[in-house]
Amino acid sequence: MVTTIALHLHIPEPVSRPGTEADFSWVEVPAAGSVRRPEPTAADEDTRDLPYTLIRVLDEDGRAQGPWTPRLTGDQLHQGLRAMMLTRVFDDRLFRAHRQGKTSFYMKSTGEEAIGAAPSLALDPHDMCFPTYRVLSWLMARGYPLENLVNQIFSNAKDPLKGRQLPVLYSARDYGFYSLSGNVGSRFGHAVGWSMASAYRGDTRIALGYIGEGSTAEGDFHEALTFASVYRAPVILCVTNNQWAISSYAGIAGAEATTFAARAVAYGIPGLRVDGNDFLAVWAAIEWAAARARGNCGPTLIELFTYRAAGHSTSDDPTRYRPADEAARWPLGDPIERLKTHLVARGDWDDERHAALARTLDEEVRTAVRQGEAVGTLGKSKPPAREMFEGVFASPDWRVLEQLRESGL
Amino acid sequence: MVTTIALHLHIPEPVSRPGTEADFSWVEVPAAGSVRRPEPTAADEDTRDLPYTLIRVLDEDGRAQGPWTPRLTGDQLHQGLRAMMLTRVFDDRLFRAHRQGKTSFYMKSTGEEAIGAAPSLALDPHDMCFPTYRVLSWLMARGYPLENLVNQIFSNAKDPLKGRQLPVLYSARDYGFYSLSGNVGSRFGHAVGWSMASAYRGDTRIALGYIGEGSTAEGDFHEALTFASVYRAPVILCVTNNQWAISSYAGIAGAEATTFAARAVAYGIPGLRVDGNDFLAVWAAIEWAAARARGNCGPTLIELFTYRAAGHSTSDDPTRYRPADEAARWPLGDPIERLKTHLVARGDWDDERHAALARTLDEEVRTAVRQGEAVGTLGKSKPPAREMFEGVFASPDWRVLEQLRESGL
Amino acid sequence: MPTMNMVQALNAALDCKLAQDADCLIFGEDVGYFGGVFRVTEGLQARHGRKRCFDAPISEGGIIATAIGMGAFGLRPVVEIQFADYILPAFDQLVSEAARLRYRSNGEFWAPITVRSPYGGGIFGGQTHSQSPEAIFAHVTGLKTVIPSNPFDAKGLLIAAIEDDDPVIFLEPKRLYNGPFDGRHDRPAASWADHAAAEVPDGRYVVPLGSAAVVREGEAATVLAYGTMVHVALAGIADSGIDAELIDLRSIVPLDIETIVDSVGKTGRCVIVHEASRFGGFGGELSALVQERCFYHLEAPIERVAGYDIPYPHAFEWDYFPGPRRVAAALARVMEGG
Amino acid sequence: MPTMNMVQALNAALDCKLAQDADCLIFGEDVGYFGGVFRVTEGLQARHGRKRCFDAPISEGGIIATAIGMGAFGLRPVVEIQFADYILPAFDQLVSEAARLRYRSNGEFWAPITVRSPYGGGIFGGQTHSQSPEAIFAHVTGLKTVIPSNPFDAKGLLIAAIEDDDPVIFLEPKRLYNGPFDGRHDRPAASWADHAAAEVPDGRYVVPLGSAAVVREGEAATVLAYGTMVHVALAGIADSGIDAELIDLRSIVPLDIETIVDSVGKTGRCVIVHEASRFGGFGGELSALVQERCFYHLEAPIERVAGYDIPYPHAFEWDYFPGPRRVAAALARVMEGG
Ligand SMILES: Cc1ncc(C[n+]2csc(CCOP(=O)(O)OP(=O)(O)O)c2C)c(N)n1
Ligand SMILES: Cc1ncc(C[n+]2csc(CCOP(=O)(O)OP(=O)(O)O)c2C)c(N)n1
Ligand SMILES: [Mg+2]
Ligand SMILES: [Mg+2]
Repeated sequence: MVTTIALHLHIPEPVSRPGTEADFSWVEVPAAGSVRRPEPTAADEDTRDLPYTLIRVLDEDGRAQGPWTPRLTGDQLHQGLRAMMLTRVFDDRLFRAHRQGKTSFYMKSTGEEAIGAAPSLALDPHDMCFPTYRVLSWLMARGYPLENLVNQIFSNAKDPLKGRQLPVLYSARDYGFYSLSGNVGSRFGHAVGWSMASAYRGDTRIALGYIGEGSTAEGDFHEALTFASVYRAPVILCVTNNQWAISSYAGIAGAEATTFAARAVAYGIPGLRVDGNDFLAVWAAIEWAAARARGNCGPTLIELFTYRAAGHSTSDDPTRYRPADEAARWPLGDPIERLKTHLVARGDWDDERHAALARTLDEEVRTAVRQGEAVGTLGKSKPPAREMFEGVFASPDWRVLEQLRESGL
Repeated sequence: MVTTIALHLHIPEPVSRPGTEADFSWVEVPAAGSVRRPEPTAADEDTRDLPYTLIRVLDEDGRAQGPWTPRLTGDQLHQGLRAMMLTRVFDDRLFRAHRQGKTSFYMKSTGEEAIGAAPSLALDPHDMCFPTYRVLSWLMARGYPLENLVNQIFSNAKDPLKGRQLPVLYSARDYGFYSLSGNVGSRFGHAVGWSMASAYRGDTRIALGYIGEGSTAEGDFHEALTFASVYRAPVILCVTNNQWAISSYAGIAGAEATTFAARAVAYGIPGLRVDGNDFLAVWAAIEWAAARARGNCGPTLIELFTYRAAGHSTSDDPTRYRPADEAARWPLGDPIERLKTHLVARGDWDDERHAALARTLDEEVRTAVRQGEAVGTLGKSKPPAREMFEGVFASPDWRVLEQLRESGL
Repeated sequence: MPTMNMVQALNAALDCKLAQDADCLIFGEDVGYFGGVFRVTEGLQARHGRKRCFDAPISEGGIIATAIGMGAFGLRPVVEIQFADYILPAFDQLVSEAARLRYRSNGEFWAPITVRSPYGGGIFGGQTHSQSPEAIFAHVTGLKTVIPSNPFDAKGLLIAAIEDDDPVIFLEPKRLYNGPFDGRHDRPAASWADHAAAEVPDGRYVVPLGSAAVVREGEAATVLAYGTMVHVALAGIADSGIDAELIDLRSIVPLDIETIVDSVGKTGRCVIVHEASRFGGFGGELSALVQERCFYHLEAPIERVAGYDIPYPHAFEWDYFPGPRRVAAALARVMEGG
Repeated sequence: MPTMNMVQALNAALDCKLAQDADCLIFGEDVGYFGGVFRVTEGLQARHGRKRCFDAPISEGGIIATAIGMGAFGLRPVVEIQFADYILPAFDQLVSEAARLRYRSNGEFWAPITVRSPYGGGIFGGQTHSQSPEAIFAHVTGLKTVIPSNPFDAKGLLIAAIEDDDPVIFLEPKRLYNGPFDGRHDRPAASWADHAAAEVPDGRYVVPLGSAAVVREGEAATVLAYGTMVHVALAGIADSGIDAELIDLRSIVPLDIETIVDSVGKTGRCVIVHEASRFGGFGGELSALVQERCFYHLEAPIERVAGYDIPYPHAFEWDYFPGPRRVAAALARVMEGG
């Protein structure tokens, strides 16, 4: 039975590279509404098919289909649309600001606006999100002041984090948005701990953690899921599978072998695989997982299947490693367009109102940017340098006091 | 839909504790031979039921049953029996040596002898095993000199690792046994890397990694499985689920929620759950996974379901945290007894030969211990102290040379 | 006042905080029902309930990450890492997260966690149950590192650490758990019962972080030590017959620089003692600081007595372990200088 | 001889080893098809094939663990960690496994791996793209740590590191990739093209590990530096007008103690410069060593110029980064002493 053929090292490689046409024929897209919806209290055994399909609500005509359709008011949908459009406008504008030397760095979430906006609106104000750098739409949906964003991005005197952190690595406690850091994955377990603390206190707040599909390879991912599963933590853990991790396609993180939602099976918890460009599907999945968490039924893992339409960051040029037409050929469309079509189909929206909203948002962003420019852009304005010596500890020790003196600042 | 009941923190707790009766009614034991055996080339999808059952070959009468029955010669079975019995005798004797102050530390693998012995014999001499501290039977099955073991355990002048390492943390390259260390889990990924190197070279050798069920919670576990899955490494990854991790029962590592074999599903690789006290079942599972690996079909995760019948180590007293009768009530029996019964049932063994073998092995161990005692026990004999300065690097730098001088050794 | 060994004193500190502060909780490998492999959490689960003191998966990174999240919520978790050698899998969580959370979020979030861990040698634990990793923590901006040397300090420092709003690494010299070991391994083991610092008050008290203790006053030279080495140094001083001042640092971050500088300013000679391997160890920092601040008072080169630059070698425990002999020899050398 | 920047020189070293040694292979995040975020592996996959240079999952621990296993098999893996700040998740693998494998197995197994990683500041990378973690590696028995400061050394040292049979941490000062940055951030960026050390021979050559370079001879004081700080120190010396000797350590483990001691023995004054935060940094070890070995030659306290003891603060790059001004000031202070 034992064959003695030579072994061979398999290195995953995406279907297409620059110079060839993008090919998404491997993406299976079930019809909207075709996936069953168990009760949120379902046992893990009764959910083991869900990681291998794709929960979708919006059909090609923008109609909501099937059991996952969330019951949303027009207001909620408009808020979601607004948050996503605002994110898009803001991203485009601040990305350009980098070219103009106004900031050191920027990252866009183009094409992924639904995955932050829907959970932000679906969850309670006192729940806490443990974000990645690509869920700005969470903040947009909660009305975080644009000036704060711009001031941090410009690292100017009004930077709410006092110049200590990179642009886009926000922290906004009052908006349920936990402190970001450059390390990927290392806050995933904080979401679990935070939610366990809530359970320890007999509170009702739950947590939501995001991680990129590339970053699921970190040990932190497994440790977070292990703790969540063992202590039945009231947490929703989301993998944003946007197909790319800088230049590495999802196969380098394991997508050749199975789905990221299937990681849930390892821990005996439900794993939902969701069309991440479908605002309603994302909302529904989060609502389902939240009900589970709030009912002491434990954690849920959600794979948000989407596509990173822009480059990784201002330091990146994606045409070096993927076909130029990939974004255009992505089979799940654009989350903003799709929600717009849905609203129009509901009779609750039209092109004019859409264009008007776009203009308003554009003006809002312009105003915020102008305000930030008035304070100053990178290098032209910054918080007082002596502030860099503050906040290392709750109260400073002699080292920073001496060094502050020594620095002459 | 969102309920607002108070959250509650769940802390897993074993069914029984000291003072109560052991209760293994939760262990489901399918009949020997009842589990199907897909071809080793099966796709992962066709193996997704296997993590939730228990592969067993030996029935209550010691007869081999069903499709997993390995084709073994009497010789192979006798070798296995011998290795397991030798391990048991050696463990008992060296454990007692600790009480007598002859060694600083000892760990037994009582009840788990099949999980090292069967793979050791089933795999090729040039394959490499990345052990835990509880697979001494691997070495026993390959005829590693008992004197070497004793000399290391006594940390005497003939210690093959020159006094640098704890007792039981062996290294035996020529016997396919990778260097152990005190850290749990941190060599699991080395098994993957080693097997990838073999594939890189176009070689035929494969690797086998062991990890304890408690240690699967480490990030290393996930990282190893991720790399194994992504690069389809020719490796067999085994979780020894012996129900305990020092005083923590398997539920603290996630066993309440699902099986450890189910971890495989996360990575799109097969996960076999095997009766670890059934020498034939372990052999069969390893053979299946080895065929897969050698056929470039990639890794397999195997949960070896067994029971740690002894304390964790010489530092441990298990009656402090589990019922005294737990070992006796373990529903899967004793691996040595079960293989003996099988050999007897085959007409290939009897009580007299068994007793004679026991006497021989006892004498072998006594001889080895006497030899070790002649060289010296802990503190009575050790390698020249100056040797502690050697081997930090391939060639020493000035620091150790100076310090050696300074030490006066 | 009850006499306690160090295990009991640490247990008393934890018991006190669990009783006083509903937001304080304990978790770690084997700390729950069993009470910890060194028994420091014995009885706490029975006394305070399962959710106040419970077992954790074998995942040091997961333990610290979970604690940080709890801390950010508003709890005050105390976690045990079974051996300091096993903190390393959690190193990124400590450095990139716990230590930086307050600074990077401009005070919106912080991690008031205490990480207890037995450390150091002298128990024939071999490579991975004997190491002294304090230097790598001391270098991390945003972490505090505390190391008691006796039962009284252990309780008071641990309570201070738990009440501190910053992440604290609390290293327990495991060789001192049961007695004030002075490195004379060939003599009968001493017991805490006869030691003044074993008188441990009931209830809450703190030994503030950042204040060293002058264990022995002296005029001829200054010895800086912490943990087990305090007792070894005392023995070495006795053997040397030199009237050395011995300072127990008690916490290395924050460091009580004043007490150090005052002493070396007076004596003009300095010996630094630690168990960790020498190169890049915390002794380098201490030596540099003393040299920078007391240069014109120094009569002789500052000496370092430390572990050799090799992994901790099991069979050679007593060849490797810096004992009184090496301290006395260093003292003799610093007295020659000048 | 071709003129290369540091990225090209490193690429040439890798290309050379891939061509010469079939057991040498490269993997890491984004190093394959794309060629690495700093372009160091550009073209290597195309030239040598996919299995010689490929992408790895985002799992630094997994990358190092895999490399160790490959090393134990007999390969010679070179891995890239995208930023040195991200080595920390792999710290346990480096310390408990790579560094200890040879010793604990009595030479049965070893890990001939090279871990390349861009490190240091000056690129507005903020907290987690700017750190200098060399001190925590230097303290680990069994690890070597190498830090080039120019293209010629970069190629020769990287080849030496790859050929070395022990684990080597190879830290690349990312601010030097494109030019010899001297800390004068307000002046136009210099290019390697005009620099003598940018002449990089074709083919294989080595700069041995453990040999420092005297970059500038001088009589008045000794400056010890490595990485970017070599160029900053040179500028600082120029600004100060003091005839200082500048030593580029090139590797901190093994350390070329002879060259250091000879120089300070001659000058009697010493300034140590590094980017990493000061407390517990490698400067402490250097200061202690110099003090121990040159005490009676020292005319003034040894000075350390280093990062402040705070996390690397994004907007304050140039307030934080130790520049020529601080080096010159320290030099002035050491000249005053005595
Ligand atoms: C611990 C760590 N390793 C590596 C990096 C470098 N890095 C930054 S983003 C990134 C890719 C992350 O990909 P993914 O998780 O898929 O998130 P996405 O960018 O697609 O949103 C990498 C490798 C990092 N920031 N942190
Ligand atoms: C990284 C690390 N953390 C903690 C420990 C302490 N420790 C030693 S053995 C053990 C239990 C391991 O249990 P398991 O993996 O189930 O293996 P078993 O002892 O049952 O064979 C623990 C926690 C360690 N050795 N290494
Ligand atoms: Mg991604
Ligand atoms: Mg176990």
